Amino acid sequence: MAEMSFRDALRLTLREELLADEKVILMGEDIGAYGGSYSVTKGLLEEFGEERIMDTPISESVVVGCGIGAAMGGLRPMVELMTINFSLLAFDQIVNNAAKLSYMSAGQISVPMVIRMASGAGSQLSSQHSHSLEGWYAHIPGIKVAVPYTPRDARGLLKTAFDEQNPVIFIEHTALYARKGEVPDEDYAIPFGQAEVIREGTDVTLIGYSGSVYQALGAADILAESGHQAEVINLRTLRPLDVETIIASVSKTHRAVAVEDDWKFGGFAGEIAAIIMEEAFDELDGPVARVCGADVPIPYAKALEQAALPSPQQIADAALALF
Amino acid sequence: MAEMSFRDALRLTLREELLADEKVILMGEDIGAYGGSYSVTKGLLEEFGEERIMDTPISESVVVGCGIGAAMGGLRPMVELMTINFSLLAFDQIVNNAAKLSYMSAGQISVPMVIRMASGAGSQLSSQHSHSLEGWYAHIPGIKVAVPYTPRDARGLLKTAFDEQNPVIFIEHTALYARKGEVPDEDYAIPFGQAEVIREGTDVTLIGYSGSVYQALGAADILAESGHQAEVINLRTLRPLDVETIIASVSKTHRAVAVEDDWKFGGFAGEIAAIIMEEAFDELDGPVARVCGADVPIPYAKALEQAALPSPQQIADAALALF
Amino acid sequence: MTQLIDKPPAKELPSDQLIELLRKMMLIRRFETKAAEMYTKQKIAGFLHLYNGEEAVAVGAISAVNDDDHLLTHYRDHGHALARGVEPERIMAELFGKDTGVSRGRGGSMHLFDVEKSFMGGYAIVAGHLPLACGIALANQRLKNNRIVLCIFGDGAVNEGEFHEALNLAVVWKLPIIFMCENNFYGMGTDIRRVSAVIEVYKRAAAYAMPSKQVDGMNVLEMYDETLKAAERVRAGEGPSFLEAICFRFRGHSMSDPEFYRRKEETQRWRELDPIITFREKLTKDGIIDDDAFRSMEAEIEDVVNEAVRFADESPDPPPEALFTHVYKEDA
Amino acid sequence: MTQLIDKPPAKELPSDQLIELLRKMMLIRRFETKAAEMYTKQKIAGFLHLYNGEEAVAVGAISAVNDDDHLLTHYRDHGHALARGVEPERIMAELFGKDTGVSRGRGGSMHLFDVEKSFMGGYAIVAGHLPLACGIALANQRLKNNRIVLCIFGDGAVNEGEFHEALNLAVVWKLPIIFMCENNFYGMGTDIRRVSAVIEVYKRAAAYAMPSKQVDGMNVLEMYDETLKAAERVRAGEGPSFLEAICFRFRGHSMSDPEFYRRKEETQRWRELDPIITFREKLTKDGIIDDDAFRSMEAEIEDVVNEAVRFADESPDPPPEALFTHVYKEDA
Ligand SMILES: Cc1ncc(C[n+]2csc(CCOP(=O)(O)OP(=O)(O)O)c2C)c(N)n1
Ligand SMILES: Cc1ncc(C[n+]2csc(CCOP(=O)(O)OP(=O)(O)O)c2C)c(N)n1
Ligand SMILES: [Mg+2]
Ligand SMILES: [Mg+2]
Repeated sequence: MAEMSFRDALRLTLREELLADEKVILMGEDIGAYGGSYSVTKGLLEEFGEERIMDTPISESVVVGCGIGAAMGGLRPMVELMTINFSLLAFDQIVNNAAKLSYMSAGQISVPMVIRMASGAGSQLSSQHSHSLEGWYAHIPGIKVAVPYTPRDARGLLKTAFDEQNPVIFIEHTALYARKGEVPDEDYAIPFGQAEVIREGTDVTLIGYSGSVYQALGAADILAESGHQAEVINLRTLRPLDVETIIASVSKTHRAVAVEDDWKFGGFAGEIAAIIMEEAFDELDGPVARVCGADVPIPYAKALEQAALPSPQQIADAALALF
Repeated sequence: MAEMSFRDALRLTLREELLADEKVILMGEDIGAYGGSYSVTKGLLEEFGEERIMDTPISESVVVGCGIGAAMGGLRPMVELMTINFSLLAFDQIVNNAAKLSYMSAGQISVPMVIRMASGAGSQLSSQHSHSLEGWYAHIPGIKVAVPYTPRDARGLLKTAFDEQNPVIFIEHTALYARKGEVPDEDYAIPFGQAEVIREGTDVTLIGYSGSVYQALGAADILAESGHQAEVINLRTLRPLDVETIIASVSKTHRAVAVEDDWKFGGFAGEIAAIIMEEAFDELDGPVARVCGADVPIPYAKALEQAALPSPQQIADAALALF
Repeated sequence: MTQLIDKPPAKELPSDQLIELLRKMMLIRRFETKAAEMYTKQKIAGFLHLYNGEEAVAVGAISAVNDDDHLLTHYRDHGHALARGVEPERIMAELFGKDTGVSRGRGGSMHLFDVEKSFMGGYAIVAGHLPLACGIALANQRLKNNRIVLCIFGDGAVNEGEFHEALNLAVVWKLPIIFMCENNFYGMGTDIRRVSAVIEVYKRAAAYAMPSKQVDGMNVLEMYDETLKAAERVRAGEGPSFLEAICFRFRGHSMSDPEFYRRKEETQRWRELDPIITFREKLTKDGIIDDDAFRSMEAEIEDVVNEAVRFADESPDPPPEALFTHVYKEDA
Repeated sequence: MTQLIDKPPAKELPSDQLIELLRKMMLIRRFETKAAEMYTKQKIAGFLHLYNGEEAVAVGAISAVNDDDHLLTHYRDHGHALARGVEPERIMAELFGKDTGVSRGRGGSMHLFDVEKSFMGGYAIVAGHLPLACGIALANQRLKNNRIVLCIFGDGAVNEGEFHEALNLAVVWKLPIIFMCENNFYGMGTDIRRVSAVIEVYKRAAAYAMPSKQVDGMNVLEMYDETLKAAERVRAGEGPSFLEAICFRFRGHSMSDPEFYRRKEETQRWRELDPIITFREKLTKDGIIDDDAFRSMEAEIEDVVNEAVRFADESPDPPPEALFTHVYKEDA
């Protein structure tokens, strides 16, 4: 086991993929000369050259579309979209082409590509730069959505993403890049659709993904103080979703809180709540609670921004209300 | 009361708004010379001229952004986006500008505009032309989302949309345009956030919006045959959502089915289910059921397409499973 | 048309190849007239956009590139698919929504796909396929497979942001693509003069320093020749080229278009330039085809189209379980 | 600068107006140096993009239009706001995230708004404000209020689809807008030469038949003059104009940029063209300002900036309930 940052775990994996298969190319704004806006691709241009590490114009739609086409044409592209905020400009390409070409062509076409993007608020970037829209991607049949939390996840899920024959949206919370964790030395992959029980407990299930797992773990600490053992689930992928692990946990704890940074209304936490109700209604001692971002655009001022995001205390309070 | 089609109710209202306020302008692809791809704006160019009824290039992003700017500059624009499928190309403008300018400017700016778009599947237009993404719009704080079902709704909600000081996404299911219904003769408006109990019942609540209300009503007929009285709710707006009417009904019936054409996973029906659980957990005799579109891109072939969309029978079956 | 290895310019094309160009145009015309009939009979549903009048563009251009060059086009795609040699019966079956259709009934008229023939699809989001064309061209460039991309779209696509982004990227990366705009002067009911700052579409390529040219889209040989020249440049690694084919659709935008937005006289003037009639006249004058040969070709095409309808009609619907396959690759 | 009714060309500007141009550039420079310091002290967070080196563009251009002409710009917006006359203390308070900030702490550096001064905002989605500029211009056109729009963006914005869509629409509808590209040769770490098919940005306006010109963005008087000319055309109803201001940012893209992507010498060469130093030299040579006057102006600016920091520092945070206001208009 080596201890490394989330960012380094991603870079290590990208580098391995580049070495393993010369059809792998990386495209994106400022991934080359600048080293990536979150330094994930730093050094790769120097090692692999401009044919493999391609800086693009600021043209999100054609960059994603070009990635899809490159996949159709036999390459193995990874497109970095800098942040999820800018992915809105490429939404049509993702929804109407990446997700649908296999189906519409009855399997004649497949789109093996990875689209990476940073997500999340918390750095005072104000409303246009603070989205968490994972749930929107999860809604689309034809794509898969990975949302790593640990450096171990980052590496293991990215590996799987590159093995996929389908378009994968790979979302990285900016608060995670610098965080460190153990990463196995040997080659490994984490299959899609397998959530991790990151903390075991018996009294309430806290369900998070990406950055929000951190808040959920914080809430578990708070709950432990008042004698409640929370089980914390790190979903790892939203599509496919590991319903089994969720239901197994809730069947044990009989209480659940779904956590996410994104707006609650019409968000993915509602899906989690609805699925738990559908699959384990009789196991529930109370409604599945949701702790999500406030229903406002994210403001710049620190105190306001923090108040807009789910906190461990809010999660713990929501859990306690179930007892 | 006059009997008129959904389409005519919309046109009548647009015409009134154009007559009442010369700041009202209509913009969109083919709304003028062509008469609107669903004939909603037919005849308006002839009556109001090119300064008021503006045919645009096929440039969704600038058309929506131009509407936002026109609203900022003191006009009262209505933008027609032809269909919700093409609205993906204007998503950034809607999410990052229309929805956020009031907030980011601390109220210095407001964006009084209406964005109309046709939605839904059912006419064999295949995957890229058959979206129902109402739930995505409902997710965004800063905008409001109207989803009329009857001609009466169409007129009353559009009227309110034009009275709003905020951006309103106004979504029209293509299957509704030709349907007729009673529309009051007098001037009226339907406030946002007031659902309609379109059929009263005591045994189960069926919740739909836009085109799916039709399927829900069909299901109520089927259920009546087996002696179950279904109450059917026509939501009318998704944001704001009339939670009160939903909860009042479920508190009476103790059973609920949420219906929508859109994909179930991560969709708006999950929000309805989650809210009912949160607000009326103890009233529920069973889990809130969801009947939605199949988790696939919509195919062209008629039988396949029909199988992908929620049917009255499916809804009735889901309801019966709750007894 | 059996593929010629080094394609000659139009004036050196052997007679059988010239006749083949005529035959393809006639096949497209007849196929679509039949499709329109089938639409009226409700054998075909959804949108049906006819290529009627524009046949010379597809046939000229597509004959000038290699059979394994990638072809992408918009929703008005029957002509392109037929010109590429996709079987009429499999296209008709697709329009009928049958399991034997090229897209097995999932795509319909707007989404024909035949990847084996490098026909990479018809796309229904205006300009949405231009980015894909860039990507396929990038793959070709990297794989050094000598294949280029022919990407076809309408004048309406020219004002979409993706048009701009794609042209810029193609030049910056010197991608092997021919961008071909079918300028038929209308995007649905919108006259290009009312929505485009510069109506000579080929001039817009100047913003990307891309070689570009206007071509007579009613003349199959000119289409062939200019495409051939562009293809040579592109294949030689000189980067993308742009062609604007001036043409006209004789019928409405789709089957439901009453054409209020244009005068009958305008259409009539263009009908006089009908690419099939004029090319037949030329071949007759040049002694390459006579009336008998023409009539027997017509009859043969009639059979092909009738056979396509029969095939489509008798083919099975997709099985119910097809609804859930191919959403992902492993489902196949 | 009190507004002149009919603005004279640069060579006729009275001395006090010339000095005012210098003062504004100096204010921007000093304000931002202080902001950078405050960023290091963590009084300011988020992204902070300095305009250092580009002051002549904002000051020259914005002085040439009327105070009630609408101004929209990108996230690198301090210079534009100051040039428009937004109070330094309210901008600094915004950077500090305070309730007294121009956007009451919601926007931060990238989203300054002062609608009373027709400063319609800084926008953080590259090219996302160009469509808004079209809309405001459309409103001005319809309301016949004699106001035009000045829309400023970077060279990086030029390859976005919205750039293309906006320029086309503006020409088609003859909208009263000046599109002004600040070409500082880099979009973050990306050299324009690596991502743009045509690097003389003004040439791209040819695709829309829009009058366009390259201007020396290091020269405040040239910026003023060319903007003035463009504004006259635009105000006269001749439709949009395009200006490309050649300039350079002396510092990194944002505070966190280590500038690996360019050589120090390149920046050094541009620093020698510093618009403040060269303009001060010119004014000195022309006998319009002497060293004493300059130094007292410097001292006055120092006070203004220090006062802005004090004001910002002592201002209250937004109240917690501010989180939920102004999401919708009726919340106000
Ligand atoms: C992004 C998008 N916007 C709008 C439409 C609706 N639409 C379908 S075809 C069409 C006109 C396209 O015209 P053109 O590109 O000139 O092609 P033509 O139909 O003339 O062959 C429009 C507006 C669409 N399919 N996609
Ligand atoms: C749509 C979008 N894509 C990417 C970004 C990230 N980004 C912020 S600034 C920038 C560079 C813009 O460069 P330019 O327009 O030249 O302005 P400059 O910073 O040089 O003033 C990029 C890529 C963004 N904000 N918006
Ligand atoms: Mg056209
Ligand atoms: Mg720049």
